[in-house]
Amino acid sequence: MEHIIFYCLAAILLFAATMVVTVRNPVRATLFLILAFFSSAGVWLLLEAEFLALTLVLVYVGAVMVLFLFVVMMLDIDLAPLQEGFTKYLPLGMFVAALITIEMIAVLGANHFGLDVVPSPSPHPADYSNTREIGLLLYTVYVYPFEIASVILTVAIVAAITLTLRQKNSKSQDISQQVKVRREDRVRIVKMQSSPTKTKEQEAQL
Amino acid sequence: MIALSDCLIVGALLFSLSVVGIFINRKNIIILLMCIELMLLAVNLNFIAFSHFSGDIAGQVFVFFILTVAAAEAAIGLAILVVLFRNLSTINVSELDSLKG
Amino acid sequence: MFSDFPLLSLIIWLPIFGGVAVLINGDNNPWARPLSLLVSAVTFVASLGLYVGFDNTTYQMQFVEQAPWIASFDINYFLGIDGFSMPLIILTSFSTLLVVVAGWEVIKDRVSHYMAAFLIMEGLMIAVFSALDAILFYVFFEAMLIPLFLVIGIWGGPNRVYATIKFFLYTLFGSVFLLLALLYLRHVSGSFSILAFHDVSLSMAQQTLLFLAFLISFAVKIPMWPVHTWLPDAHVEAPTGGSVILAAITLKIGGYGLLRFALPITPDASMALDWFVITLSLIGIVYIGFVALVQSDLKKLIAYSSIAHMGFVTLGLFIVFRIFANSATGSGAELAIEGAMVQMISHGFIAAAMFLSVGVLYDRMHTREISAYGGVINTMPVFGGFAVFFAMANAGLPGTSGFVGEFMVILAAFQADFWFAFLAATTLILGAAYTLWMIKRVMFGEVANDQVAQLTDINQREFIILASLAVIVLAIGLWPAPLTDFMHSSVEHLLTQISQSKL
Amino acid sequence: MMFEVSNMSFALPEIFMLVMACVILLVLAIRGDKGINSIYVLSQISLIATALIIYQSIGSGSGLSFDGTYIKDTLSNVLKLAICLINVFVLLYASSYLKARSLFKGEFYVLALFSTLGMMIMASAYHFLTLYLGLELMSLCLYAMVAMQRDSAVATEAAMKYFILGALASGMLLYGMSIIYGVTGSLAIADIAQALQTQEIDQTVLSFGLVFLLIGIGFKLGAVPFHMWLPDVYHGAPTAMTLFIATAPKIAAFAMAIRLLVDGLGEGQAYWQDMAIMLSVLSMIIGNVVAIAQTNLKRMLAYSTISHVGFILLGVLSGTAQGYSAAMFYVLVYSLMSLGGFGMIILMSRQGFEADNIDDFKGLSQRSPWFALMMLILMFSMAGIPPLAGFYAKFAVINSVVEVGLVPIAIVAVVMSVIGAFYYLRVIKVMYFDKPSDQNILQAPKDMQIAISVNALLVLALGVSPGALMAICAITFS
Amino acid sequence: MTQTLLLSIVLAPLFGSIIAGLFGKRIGRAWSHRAAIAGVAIAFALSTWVLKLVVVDGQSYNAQVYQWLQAGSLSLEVGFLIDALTAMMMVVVTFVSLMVHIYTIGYMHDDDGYSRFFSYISLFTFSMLMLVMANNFMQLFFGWEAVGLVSYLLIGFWYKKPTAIYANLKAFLVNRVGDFGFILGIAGVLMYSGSLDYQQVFDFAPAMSDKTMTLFAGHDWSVMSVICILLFIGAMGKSAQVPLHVWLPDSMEGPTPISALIHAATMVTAGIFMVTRMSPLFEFSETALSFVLVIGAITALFMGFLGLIQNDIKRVIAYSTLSQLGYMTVALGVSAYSAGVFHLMTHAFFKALLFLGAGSVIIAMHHEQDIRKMGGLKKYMPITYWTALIGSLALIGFPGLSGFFSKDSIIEAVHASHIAGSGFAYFAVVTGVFVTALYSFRLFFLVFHGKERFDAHGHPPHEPANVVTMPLILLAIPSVVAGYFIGPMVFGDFFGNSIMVHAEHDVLAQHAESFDGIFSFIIHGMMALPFWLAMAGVGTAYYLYMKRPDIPATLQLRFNWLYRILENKYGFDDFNQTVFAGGARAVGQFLWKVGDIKIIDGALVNGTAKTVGMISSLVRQVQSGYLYHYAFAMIVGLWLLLTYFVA
Repeated sequence: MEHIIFYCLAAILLFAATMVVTVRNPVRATLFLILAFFSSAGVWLLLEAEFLALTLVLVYVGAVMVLFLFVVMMLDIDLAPLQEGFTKYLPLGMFVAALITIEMIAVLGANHFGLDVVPSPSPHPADYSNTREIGLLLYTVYVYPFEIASVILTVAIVAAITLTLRQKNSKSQDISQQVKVRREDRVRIVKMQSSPTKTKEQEAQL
Repeated sequence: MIALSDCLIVGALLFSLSVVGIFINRKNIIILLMCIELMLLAVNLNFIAFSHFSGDIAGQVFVFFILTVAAAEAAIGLAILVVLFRNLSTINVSELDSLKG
Repeated sequence: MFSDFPLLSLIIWLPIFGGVAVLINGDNNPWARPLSLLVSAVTFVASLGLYVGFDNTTYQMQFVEQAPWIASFDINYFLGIDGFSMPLIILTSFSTLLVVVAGWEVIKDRVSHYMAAFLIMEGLMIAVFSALDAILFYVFFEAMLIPLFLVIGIWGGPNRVYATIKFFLYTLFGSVFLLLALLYLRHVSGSFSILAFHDVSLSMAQQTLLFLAFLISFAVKIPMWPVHTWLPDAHVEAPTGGSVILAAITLKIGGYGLLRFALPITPDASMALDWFVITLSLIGIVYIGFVALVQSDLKKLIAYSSIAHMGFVTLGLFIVFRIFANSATGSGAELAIEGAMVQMISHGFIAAAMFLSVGVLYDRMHTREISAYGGVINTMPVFGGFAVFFAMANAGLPGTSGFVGEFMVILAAFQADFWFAFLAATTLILGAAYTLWMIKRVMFGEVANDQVAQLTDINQREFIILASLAVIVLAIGLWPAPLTDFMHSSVEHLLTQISQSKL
Repeated sequence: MMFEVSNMSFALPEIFMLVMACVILLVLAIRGDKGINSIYVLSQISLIATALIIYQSIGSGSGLSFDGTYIKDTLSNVLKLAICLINVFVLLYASSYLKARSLFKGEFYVLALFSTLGMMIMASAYHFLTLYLGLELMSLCLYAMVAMQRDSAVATEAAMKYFILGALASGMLLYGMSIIYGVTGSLAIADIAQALQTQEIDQTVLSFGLVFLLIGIGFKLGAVPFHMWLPDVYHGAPTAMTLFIATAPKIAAFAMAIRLLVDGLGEGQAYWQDMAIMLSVLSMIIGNVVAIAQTNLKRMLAYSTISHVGFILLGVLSGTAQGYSAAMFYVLVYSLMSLGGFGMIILMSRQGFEADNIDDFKGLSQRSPWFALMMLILMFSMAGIPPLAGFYAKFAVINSVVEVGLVPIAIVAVVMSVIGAFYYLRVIKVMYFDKPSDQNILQAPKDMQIAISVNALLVLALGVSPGALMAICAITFS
Repeated sequence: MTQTLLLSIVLAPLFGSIIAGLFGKRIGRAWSHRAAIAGVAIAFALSTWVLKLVVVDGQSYNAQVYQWLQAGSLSLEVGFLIDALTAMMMVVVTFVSLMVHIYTIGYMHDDDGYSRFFSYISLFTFSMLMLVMANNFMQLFFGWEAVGLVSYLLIGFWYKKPTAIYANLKAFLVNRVGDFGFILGIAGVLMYSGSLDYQQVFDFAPAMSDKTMTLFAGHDWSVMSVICILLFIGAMGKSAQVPLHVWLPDSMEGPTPISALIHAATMVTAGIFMVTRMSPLFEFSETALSFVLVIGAITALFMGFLGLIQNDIKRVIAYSTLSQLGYMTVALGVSAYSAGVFHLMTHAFFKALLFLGAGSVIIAMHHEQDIRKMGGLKKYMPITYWTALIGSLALIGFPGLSGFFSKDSIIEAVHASHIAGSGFAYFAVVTGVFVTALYSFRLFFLVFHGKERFDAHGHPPHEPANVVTMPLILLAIPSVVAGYFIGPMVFGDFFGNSIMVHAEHDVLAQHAESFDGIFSFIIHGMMALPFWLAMAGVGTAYYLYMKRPDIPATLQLRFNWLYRILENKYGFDDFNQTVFAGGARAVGQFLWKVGDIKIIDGALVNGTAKTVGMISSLVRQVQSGYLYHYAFAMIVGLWLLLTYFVA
């Protein structure tokens, strides 16, 4: 039973991932990515990583993916057809990728990590709390990394602001400026001849 | 029962897919960012699988941090993307070739 | 008398710091020239102390100084000289003195840099000859390239960039293999002391590879055919001083390296591959002789003649094995090694003199094309006398130092194989042909053109330079014994080393 | 699993740096660009103070802390000290460049300090997690710094490439970590080392994991074929940022290599040695060969960096204490030379003029003989000509491979160093043998001029007397 | 005999040379020649004293002056070996030199290079003395080359003349070809005897005689033959034997005094001297002796022919010198060393005389050297005329004059010899007598008799100054009387130990038995074929050039091909010019342009650089700028690592 669910979820996960990679529309790609996250959250649940599964959904799907969508929407990108380069290099690329995959599977397959090599762990007792265990570790052994992680987040904020914040182009109104405006700033009176004579250049342009 | 190898193979496939995604995509940098997310997902899957089968919670803690970092990374990546778009008015990977040789 | 005084360090560091002082003083300082002269003169005089205090009854290193330098690699500041290095050191200090004097009026652009480069180079070269630590040797060996590179590149002729880069890369290419060999030897012997290298026992395969490494690096420096093509270019483009140092000293480092490294460290490989070196040397002597014949550029001609002359050095060093095989009792081996040494020293003086002579002409006419000259002796009789004399020395006339080395090597070569001597002796004809033909075209005949007609004879400064060289060339030619007496113990020792198999 | 306060003092430098970075961030938030000068001064003070803290803590014990996630040993001390000191110079050089390009902003210093913090964390990391986090902290700052010149298309392009490839590489690194975690069941480097010694480890899987780890390391160092980002980023980034990327992060990457490969997987040396040989040889070849064709000095130095990385790897792959110390010496010397090299570009450039083409150095010896001499020292040092520091670096690493019998590799190395000498010579040629094409005098401020002179003379001094630094490197791995 | 005495002999001319050369400008002409002449005069006087010590008192000397060099057990020294041979040579050299010095005062009177010239000839005297007094091969070689150097300097004395500087280069190079063999011979001597000291080598010679060496695989050569032939090649260069004779006629470009001194009397005979000195070696190799004999015979005959058609007064004498050197060489070849040396001595006197006489004529003719533009000078220049007659008669071997004795003894020795080639040699030397007489008196008649064909330049030619004529007279005396020493020198044991002849080669011994006094020798000579041939030659010359001058012209037309061969000197010069000079330049060009520039520099050095550059710009393309290529590179790297190290 368990592994049927696993296979299903894995299949969805891989399908979603394939779609992310191949679809042209970034919005759809994002949506497939979300699907991938969801299905892998499921897998994680099967592997008794409940806290992380939830975090994944909450943090990723809830925040990061939204950010992605936001950017995708914000950047006005034309959906031009795939370029010829795609198909030209695809066979070679796929070939190499396939080789790598085969090698990875060969190493990670049942020979080394099958059930007979790595037996399934005994199920946890009922009062086992995944969250508690993580928490215990997080604030004792991993307090140092935890602090670093916080610094990283700070940096991310600083960096993102540094890169994207454009004070000069802000479109907010400045009332005092508006009030101080004078006629010369807005209107310019241009004297023109009543019967315009065209210069040669102008004729040429015409 | 789910075997460790099953999880790892799924992880490997996911990893390969994300890798493939990075180099077959010539169109949209955002997809590249997504591929990276996928790659991290594969890594996370590995960690969780190992953690599960060895009964060691440390792997899960690692995943927790990876998620954190990935979020920060995504933020910076998207920020760079925005800046890039402002400069080039495109996020086409194929047009990112003024530096070469 | 000098046993405790660090004389070697003095003559190494005095010119280096002197050079730095000149450099810092700058171009606008009128003291650049006198200061350089002072430094080089003091160094020369100090280097004579080596001669005075030298004990020629022992092959042991003398004037030894030792201090730790890079402790973690057991690299030491380890200096000392024997009969091979002592004359070369004095040659170096003397040549530098000449170069400083020779550049006195000629160099107008960036004088302090010029002088400093030569002074620093002097220190480095003396250090090369006195280093007994392999890495110390290598450091100075390579460091020397920098000033020479700049000298050719800055004060050189129109094609100087090509020449100097070629020179640098060529020699660097050679020397990196030396570094590998030294590292490997340290791996085997556990020390960087050259003396320890001499005692380490090596298999044939090891020796062969080491020998090839030594050969590549020193063959480029010497230079041997076919890795010689940097030399004509470098010489042609170099300013006179650069040519002098290049010919007089740096080429010698190659020969010295073979003596100090290849022969004693890898005697069996040297023996097994002696045919190779001998072949190259003989090709060098004959082939280069022909090439020199057709040169139309004075400096190129002399450069090629240098290569041919250095062929005698390598020939002399490597025929000893055949001599051992042919005549167990004779003194041919000593003759060969000492001949090679004498040839190096003599070539140092003669080539310096030849290049200085060309410099004298170049300073006046600003061309090195033989065809631009003719009948120079009409307007420069004193100079013409010197030129003919040095040409004769270059052609190996007995009574000049040029004869001694060639004579010794040919005599020894006969004991190795008749045909070695036969081919080597062709230099009698070829050497005379290219040198005297050049003299004929440049010096003799009617005054060729107006420029030649307006030449003025050498001034006092030039006279002193050429005369001092002439005296030395003549002195060595008439009585080489004082020179070779210093080598006997070292030569004997070297021969014992190379006659003992390391296998 | 108790929180141990006792040896938190080990992490004092990091803590201090973090505090200072936050203070500066606050100054920035409060005073904005008006406080830029004080931010600059504060940054320098914090770097120097951190260096002092590290220096005075050298004697006071060493060992693990934070439950084995942090280590204080000679390696970490020396590397952190070097990182801080080098960054002092980097910030000094950078400031004049930034001022001339309206990039002289507080964010740069905040990011620089955070990045420095990341490097220090890496140097002290003794756990996959800290290592990873330190790496990311450093890298994220670097990505952002490259993109900081927001109106520059090339800079942002460089940043984007750097980011994507960097993320790809850290993904691979993580994948490798996960595999190692899988086979050893541990994330702490000490435990992994122990596991490798005591447990039966599946060798195939171990080397499988190693491949991925090595890619991560190779990427950060810039080893071929994971080097492709390096020329583009060095070239595209504003020179001040290039300067920053090209110096201290290499030390941190070296620390990462040592922690992972030596401290953690030293038992698997037989496996990673061959891989490292491949990377090293390729790096030396590609780096040196491609550098020849470059006309842009930054790009040339980038390729030269790649070749230097090949040499650094030589020391690492030899797998002996001597090799590690040689690599360490090399990386320190490299940073110093690279600092000087990019520093010279900054020195030469001025408002509206990037002196990043080799031809911009034409006739420098006539315009400014002193700095031409300094550049000459740097170039010859990079080319590995004695008596300059670069020679001993090459000497030491080649010695270490010869000692373990890898003579063919050594031959490749020396041949490549000859090829490499060519393009360094070209710079010298341009400076000394060509006529100057513009007569502008240097506009760089005095402090920068002095600093760069000190920088180059240090390279010379290390060449004349490399013993002390070599001894330190030797002690580190004894 | 003391070292001081011998050193004084050697160094006196050297000092003279140094004073005249280095300080000539400062001390003036007169003091220059005084210094030089004083040096040579001292040397002559002391040489005579030495000769007396050797001959009368029976002393000899062999000791080192200083050690030149030591290498291992080998010690090379500078020292003197004085025996009869040496002493005789010293006297001849210093005497002729002294004469030439004196003569030069007049001959070079108007030349700018006056003191330089004195310096050179004094230096030559020094070098020649070093050569003959050497007691070892090294010093011999030193003197050998030093005389070559001075010869070079003197041939090119008028360095503005293109022909002169061509000739001196040629002379030096051709001599170098000889030296090439010589030095190899010396090296061979050292290898097989372990020494370069004459005495030690000669003592060792018997032990060397049966050794063989392999020059070409599978073919053993007698060491002695190889060494002797090599040494003789040196002699061929210096003594101008075919085919290394080509330099000598050209050397006439030098001032006449040196033609007399160097290129007739002394230097060119150094080869003869050397072979004689080496007789203990040559005696062990019949092969070498045959070689010497044949070369000498060819030279004697064929160079004589060339004298027939020359019109330059000095060149005629030069070819005669070549021919006479051939005679001497022939003597050596048949082991008649003493006869060879005896001829060397007599030849030195009469040939110097002839040259100086020619110089006298040249002065009178205002440096016109073409004998067709002379004639009838007898009445204007009586002293020159008579001395020249003496010289010519001595040269053709007129009985009673010195040349007669020496030449006749050579011819007789060849006749008696049985070594290979002696038949041909006999034919050559006998025919040569006729030829010698023919060209000598052709010259003589054309210059001194017949119509006056010269351009008198407004005043009739006259006898030059005393300094010119006095040497002529002084040289005429030994030209006449030197022959009377034939008894002790050729047939007696004047030379004692200095010449060694193996009994089976000792052709002179047979003569010595039949020799009973000078006059019977003269009588005997007048009966023999050579005398009549010589007379026939004189008669022919008189008939052809005095009576019927049209015949030579007709003959020239009729036998134009032969004339051309002779005019082209058998094509040696052209051959050398094309094959050796041209060939060497062609080879040089080829090696330089193709070997150095194209292959080594072009293909290897710059080719490598270019290849690297090309690879560089190719590999550079990989850095395409595209992210996906970069990523792909990483993937390929991953794949490589995985495949290689995992799978």
